[in-house]
Amino acid sequence: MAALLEIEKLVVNATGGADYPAPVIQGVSLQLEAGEVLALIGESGSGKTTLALSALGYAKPGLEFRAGEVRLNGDDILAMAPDEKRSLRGQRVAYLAQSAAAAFNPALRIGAQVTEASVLHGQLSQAEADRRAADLYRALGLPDPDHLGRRYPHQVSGGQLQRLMAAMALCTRPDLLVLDEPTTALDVTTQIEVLKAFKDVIRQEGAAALYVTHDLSVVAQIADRIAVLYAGEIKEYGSVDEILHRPKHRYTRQLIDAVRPPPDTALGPLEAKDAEQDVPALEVTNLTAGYGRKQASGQLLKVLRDVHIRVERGHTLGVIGESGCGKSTLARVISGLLPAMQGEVRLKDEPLEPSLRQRERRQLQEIQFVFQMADNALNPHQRVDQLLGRPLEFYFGLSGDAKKQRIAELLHMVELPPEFSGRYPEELSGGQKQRINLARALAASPEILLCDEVISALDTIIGASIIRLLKRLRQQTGVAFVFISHDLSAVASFADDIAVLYAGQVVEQGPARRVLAPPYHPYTRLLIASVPELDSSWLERTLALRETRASIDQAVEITDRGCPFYRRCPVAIAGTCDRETPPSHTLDQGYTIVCHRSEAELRRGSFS
Amino acid sequence: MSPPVDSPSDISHSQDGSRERPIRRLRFSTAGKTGIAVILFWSAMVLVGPWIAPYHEAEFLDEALFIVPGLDDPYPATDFQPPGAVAWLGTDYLGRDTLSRLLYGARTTIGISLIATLLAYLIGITLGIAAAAGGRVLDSSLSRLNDAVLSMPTIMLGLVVISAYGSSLPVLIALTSVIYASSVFRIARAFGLDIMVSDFVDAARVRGEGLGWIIRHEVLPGMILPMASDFGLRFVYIILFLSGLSFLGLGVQPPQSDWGGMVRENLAGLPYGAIAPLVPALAIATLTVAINLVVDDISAHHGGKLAGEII
Amino acid sequence: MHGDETTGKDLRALQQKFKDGGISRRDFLAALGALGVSAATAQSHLARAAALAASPRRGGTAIFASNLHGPDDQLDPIVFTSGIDYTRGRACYNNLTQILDHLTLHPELAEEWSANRDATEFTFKIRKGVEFHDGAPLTADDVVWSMNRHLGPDSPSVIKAYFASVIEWRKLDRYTVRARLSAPDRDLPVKLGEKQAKIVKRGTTDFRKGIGTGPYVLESFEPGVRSLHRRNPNYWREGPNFDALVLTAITDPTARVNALIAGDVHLIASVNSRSVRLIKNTEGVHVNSTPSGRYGGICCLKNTPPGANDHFVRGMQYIQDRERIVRSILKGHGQVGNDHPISPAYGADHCTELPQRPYDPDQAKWHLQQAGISSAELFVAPVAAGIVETCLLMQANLKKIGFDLAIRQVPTDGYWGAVWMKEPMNVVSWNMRPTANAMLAIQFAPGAAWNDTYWNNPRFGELLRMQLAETDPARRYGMLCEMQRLVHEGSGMVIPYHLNILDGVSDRIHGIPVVPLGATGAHEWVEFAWMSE
Amino acid sequence: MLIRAVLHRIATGLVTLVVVSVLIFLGTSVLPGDVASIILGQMATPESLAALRSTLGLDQPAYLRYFMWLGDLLSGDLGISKAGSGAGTGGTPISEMIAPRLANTVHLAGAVALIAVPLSLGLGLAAAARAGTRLDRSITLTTLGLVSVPEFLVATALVLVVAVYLGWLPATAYVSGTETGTALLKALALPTLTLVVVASSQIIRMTRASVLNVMSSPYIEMAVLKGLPRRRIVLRHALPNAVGPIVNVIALNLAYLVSGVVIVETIFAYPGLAKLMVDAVQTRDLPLVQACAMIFCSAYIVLVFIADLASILSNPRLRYPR
Repeated sequence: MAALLEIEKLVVNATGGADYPAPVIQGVSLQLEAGEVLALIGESGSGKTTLALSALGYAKPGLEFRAGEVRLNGDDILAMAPDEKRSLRGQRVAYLAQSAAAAFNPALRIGAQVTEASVLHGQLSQAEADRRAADLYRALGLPDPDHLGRRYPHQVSGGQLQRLMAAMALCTRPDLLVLDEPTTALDVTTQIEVLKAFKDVIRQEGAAALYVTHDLSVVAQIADRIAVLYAGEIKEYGSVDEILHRPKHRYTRQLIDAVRPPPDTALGPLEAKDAEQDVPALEVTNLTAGYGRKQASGQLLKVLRDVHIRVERGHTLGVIGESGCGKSTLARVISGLLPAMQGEVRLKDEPLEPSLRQRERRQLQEIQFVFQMADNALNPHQRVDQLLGRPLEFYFGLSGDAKKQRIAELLHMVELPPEFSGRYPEELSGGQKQRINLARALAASPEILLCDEVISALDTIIGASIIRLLKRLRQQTGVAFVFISHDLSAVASFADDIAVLYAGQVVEQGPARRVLAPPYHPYTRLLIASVPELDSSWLERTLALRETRASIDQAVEITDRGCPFYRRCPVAIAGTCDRETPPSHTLDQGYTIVCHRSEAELRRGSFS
Repeated sequence: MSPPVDSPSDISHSQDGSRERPIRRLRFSTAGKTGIAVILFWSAMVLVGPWIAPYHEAEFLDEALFIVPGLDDPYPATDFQPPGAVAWLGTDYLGRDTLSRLLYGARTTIGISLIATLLAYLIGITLGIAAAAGGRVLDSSLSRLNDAVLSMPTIMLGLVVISAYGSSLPVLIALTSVIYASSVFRIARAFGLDIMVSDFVDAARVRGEGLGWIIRHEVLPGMILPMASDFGLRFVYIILFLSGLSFLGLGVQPPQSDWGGMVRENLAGLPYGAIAPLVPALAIATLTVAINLVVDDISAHHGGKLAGEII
Repeated sequence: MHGDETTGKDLRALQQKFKDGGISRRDFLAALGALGVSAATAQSHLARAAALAASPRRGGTAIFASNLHGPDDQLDPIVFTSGIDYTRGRACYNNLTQILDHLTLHPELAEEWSANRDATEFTFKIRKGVEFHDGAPLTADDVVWSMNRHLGPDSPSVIKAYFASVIEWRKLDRYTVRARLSAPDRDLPVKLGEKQAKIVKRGTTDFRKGIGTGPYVLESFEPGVRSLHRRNPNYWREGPNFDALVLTAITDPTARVNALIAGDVHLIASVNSRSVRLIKNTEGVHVNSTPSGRYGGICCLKNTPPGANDHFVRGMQYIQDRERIVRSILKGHGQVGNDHPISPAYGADHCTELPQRPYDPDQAKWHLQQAGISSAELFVAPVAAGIVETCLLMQANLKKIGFDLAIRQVPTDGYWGAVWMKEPMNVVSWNMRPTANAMLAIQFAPGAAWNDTYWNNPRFGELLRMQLAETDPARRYGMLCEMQRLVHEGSGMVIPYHLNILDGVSDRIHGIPVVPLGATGAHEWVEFAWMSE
Repeated sequence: MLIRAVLHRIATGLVTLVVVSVLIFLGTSVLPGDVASIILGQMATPESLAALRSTLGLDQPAYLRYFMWLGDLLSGDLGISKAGSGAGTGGTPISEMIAPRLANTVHLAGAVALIAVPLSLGLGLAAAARAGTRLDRSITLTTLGLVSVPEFLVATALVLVVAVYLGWLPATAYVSGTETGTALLKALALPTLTLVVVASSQIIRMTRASVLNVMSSPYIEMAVLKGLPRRRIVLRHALPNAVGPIVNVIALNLAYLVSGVVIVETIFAYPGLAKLMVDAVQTRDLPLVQACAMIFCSAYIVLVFIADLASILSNPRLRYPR
């Protein structure tokens, strides 16, 4: 039988021609059989989204189809009249956008948006469509399927929205699904369930799918075949197995190398130093911080509660936790952007004023903050040399050639050619921006770098290269890091010590190899279990684990009584965990777990 | 972009920015280009108008000029004459040369509006940023005061002020700039608040920069361009506001000519099909449309946000 | 307006005949119609002819649009200052005496009057059986109360200067009143015909009801919007002709004309001379252009430079291109002025011997050089038709002879308080007064409140007093003539032109008297005009 | 959350009103001359002025009069205008003077809004939906052109054609004040038409701009990829998210229709509130000026408040907090 989707010698150009050095898609051909899942993998800018969208006969504004054919069940989509295209879209081919939060219309009820297409294309009556939607909600494991539709997008969680979008796409029973990085924006723990849901639904609906992503380990779970896209061309094309285990093309190998091995007891941290016993570079003691006015205790929202952390000179403390656990707040408190309510921050044993206004310039210079989003952290109206030059003037009064030279050094440190000093941020790629962002912090030759999610916005390969860079910098400069991330494997591959943060509290803390080995705090275990592996069977395996099943997509809630993890904890002791604040077991020097369970119980490993 | 080859250097490079980012540079549509042409034309007139004008703006053309050889009328009418060899664009209600008044008027009209607009921006942006960066008390007090000014009908404000201080160029400029500063303020403040919470401002603050430096180097540069889209529209509103004042006899004072005033003073010619009132109206229209065509291009370049439309 | 030079003489002759009772009012009108005095245009000529042919028809609602109104619209006669006030006053009230066609004096509420020999005591017989709108009978008490409101230092009356010499008004009996004067004033009866000298009900405090003895009863009055008036059923004399009046104003000159043409209104005041052609060329409407004494002028204060310098004033007078002003600014609807206020419209009182001052740039240049002044500042407000344009022309012409005149235009509101009589050079407009003496006295009497050029000439003051006491017409005329010459040669006034009164009238309106004292027959149309089918 | 937002808006509105009243007081107190000098005008003499002033009670200090006025205002009394009373003791309650004018203004503004708002929304949406096409370009250019023509030119031209030459409609509105029914409609037609032209172009531009703004957001792309027809995308998906700025500009235009239409009222001799204020300023009838100004400012504040309310209500985040 003929393939469901055939793309032949497709060429896509930018309308503004001259702006782009090359076509976005240059003569790509591929085929997709009914019911199979094809993963398009590649870094940002590789044209994978553009290629996927061609299956809907759609080119983003600024792009246009130049040559080639896209056939769905034999009929050429690109040649279609507008009306034909319209009846094709949403009906025979459905699209799942990268960010459901953005793709759902904030002004309309969810149900209306999910059923809209099928009703408009005259497939179903509104009533039927609603029933179909409810079924899909159920299939996707969404709570309260019968009333979910009446809610507005902002009223459900990110993970749920992502699945709701799947429902929206599937409602019309399309032959082909186009999924554009549907899990990238999610926390690891959430990602599993969403992946699972997609996988199951795609199977039972028997739809074919184009799955666009940059994350091989995700692909491994869901795809039948993989097309590796680079610079608008397909570099390699084959079954998951071939690609993962017998990669031919260099770029594919790069991708595979970039996938950080899952942390487990086998792999300790890379350079584990023993904590020297002199004064730590940074110490935070029983810190409590939050937003809202202090006096009005009612409105007061505590984001961090009674946090102790310690960063040795030249060491790296990894702070890990899901979004909303307060890790960014921690960085802001340390930097002084957000004055703490209680507790103190000590820099090399000298107490710092809570607010940066009262801190001395020297203290400010020794703690540097590297912000999560380089795009927002770099003023688009300043050239690189201005961005890097300012701290040099500001802290060291450098100017003229001395400054130029130092800037050149800094660029070299972050592996960028000196001519970049003349560029504006918008002329740089994401990775390059992040490097400039780092270089600016380094310009202050600080004692401590606060890195807040510095790689989470980047593609795997680029992320990996940044990590490599950080490691090198740590050796060269002996600077200490507070490395904040939601990506356990990233932390594991870089940190000497790890603090696991949940709902504003440190639940486990200690040297990386101890934290990443039993005994685990139940939450740490959940995190570890959730990190996808380059193995197609991983998803099923990990979902079999009790703790992951137990804690399916529960919203993180901040409680004052008992253990914050209680509602998600598979080993929670009713009557205790929900009432009393859990004790902190100090297992040995600098290694603590905060849990009601005894060390022995915890050590007994997987509770399954 | 060449497909990657096996060389470590290429690897490290290909990792970031493997594809050159297109540099977004401001492009003008044909409409935009026409707009620019027209604007340039009028700016030229502002500079040289009075020198190339055939007569002085205040000069009453001599009746002798209009004597028709055939008829023996020693004193022919000079007002509302149709275009001809003597006056290319005809004459106005007092028998003055419309073309000359148009050329002189370009200077007055565009001059006042430009200065007033610039002032409005100076005031509006300064206060707007002060409100955005200066803390809750300053912000709310400035905002309330601004709302109060905004809530007053502009023409009435003009009426009162001019009745009090008379109508002179300085008064007109001060008046208009204050009135329009209030709407600039709103937008400036909004932009300011936006930028003040951005990461790069935080970055500057953790570095220990003072508020002044932050405003000068981090906040201002980000506001100027998007607010430029606004500029054109305000400029036009000011021209129209001035013409409205002239209608009430409060605008630019004779014999100086401003386009709005010219339309007004020659309205009586409309029934006689005189073009005297239409020529300046046309001039205003061309300028307005031109400016807005350019503005549309600029704001399209800035994600199509026409902040300026919110008056 | 060719032939206006003759008008003066003919007028005097006719007036004489009329006073002697030689001809009836109607014949008089007819004669005037023939003279074409008021008939500035063919239409109005025909209109008048028609008016005279047909006899007045009763009925219809006349809608009149004046040029100015506002919240300060008044129904208190002693502070009347605008055309709309005058018109309403004419509808609501009566005077003791009435000035009609070509400044002829007629009895109104006073049946007759007599003066003692030296004209220091006047006795008026009040008409009997006259009722106020509220039914109260008119008696001497009302007259005395009304007239006394003009007396005394704290009277806000705008014409109190007229009655400066009046010591008191006294009631002799129910229908007789007497005025005692401190100085002779033969013009007193004429002055009593002025728009502000209305007879109101004794003890009135709230004038907004407009209770008077007038031809129309006030029905509603919204200041700045309009007033409605119904015919007074028991008016004391025949007429009025309209069932009702709507009195309003349309401030925008163009809009006013459009309203007339579109038929929204039947009469409009102060037509812009530039719109006359339009009205002429339109069916069903016409313009009445009536020569008057109203003028716009430029005051050079004599008590301060530059006006203190006679050469300077003379220069300003010679630079006036009077012919052209009348031709192209007034479009012919005015007369050349001769730097004194007494225009030919004053008829017998206009001094015909005085040579006309020409437009002479060289003379002007010479005088200004003599004065040694090369620049000045002139404050201008649109207080009279054509005044701003005149100043602009003057400025342009001065520029040609190397004199730099700066023009500061200021709004009309507040002008009289802040600029007029204060700034060294400013513009002014004066309405026509019922007698030349009244006009000259009000503006030029030494130390007079409104001597707006601060010109002080003892001889002039002397003449004013003598002329009021003089009985012999020839000698009175001689004195008037000398006074006009003194102003023409000595004062700081530049009077380039006198305005015609320009009324826009629907062809359905007939019988508007010709009274140059104000718009639409000095508002006398209210009682005498009528509307055809 | 919703309630708090609304209450906050109301509070700021009230504060603004107070500021306004002070500004008005300061503004009016700088005006040279007073009602007496205006009444007597050229014929004023020091004595007569003094006399009239005392009868009009103008001889108290300004600030005293202001606080008296404010007091009255709070007790709902707009004060007395000396209109028409001359040297008499009477006066017109300002409320009486304003009531009919206000009614007229509201009629006119209402008529204009009734036509202009739907019209401009329609055209604006059409332009946005077909952005870049000939339709869009012609709409944009026309509105631009109209924006740039002085109001009084539009008005005069209309009068000349429709009233003077064609004689279809009266040139002035409301002269006799006795019009009713069709006559009334005819009288209102021209001023309404003029203002529709003036007001529409701005609303059209704003509608187009803000809808286009939304059109670039991901959920619109999503809607496109769901194969929805353009009409539905614009009306159902884009419009609800563009309500804010649109209602805002509508509110501003309505405010303008209430307070800014001096020129039109003058040209059509339409006895509206704006002209009343101009006259009041020119005759220094301060209580009247202040009353009008307060009405205008409150109108503006209320309208803007309503606009805010509308945009709050159009935003589910505020209507249904999580």
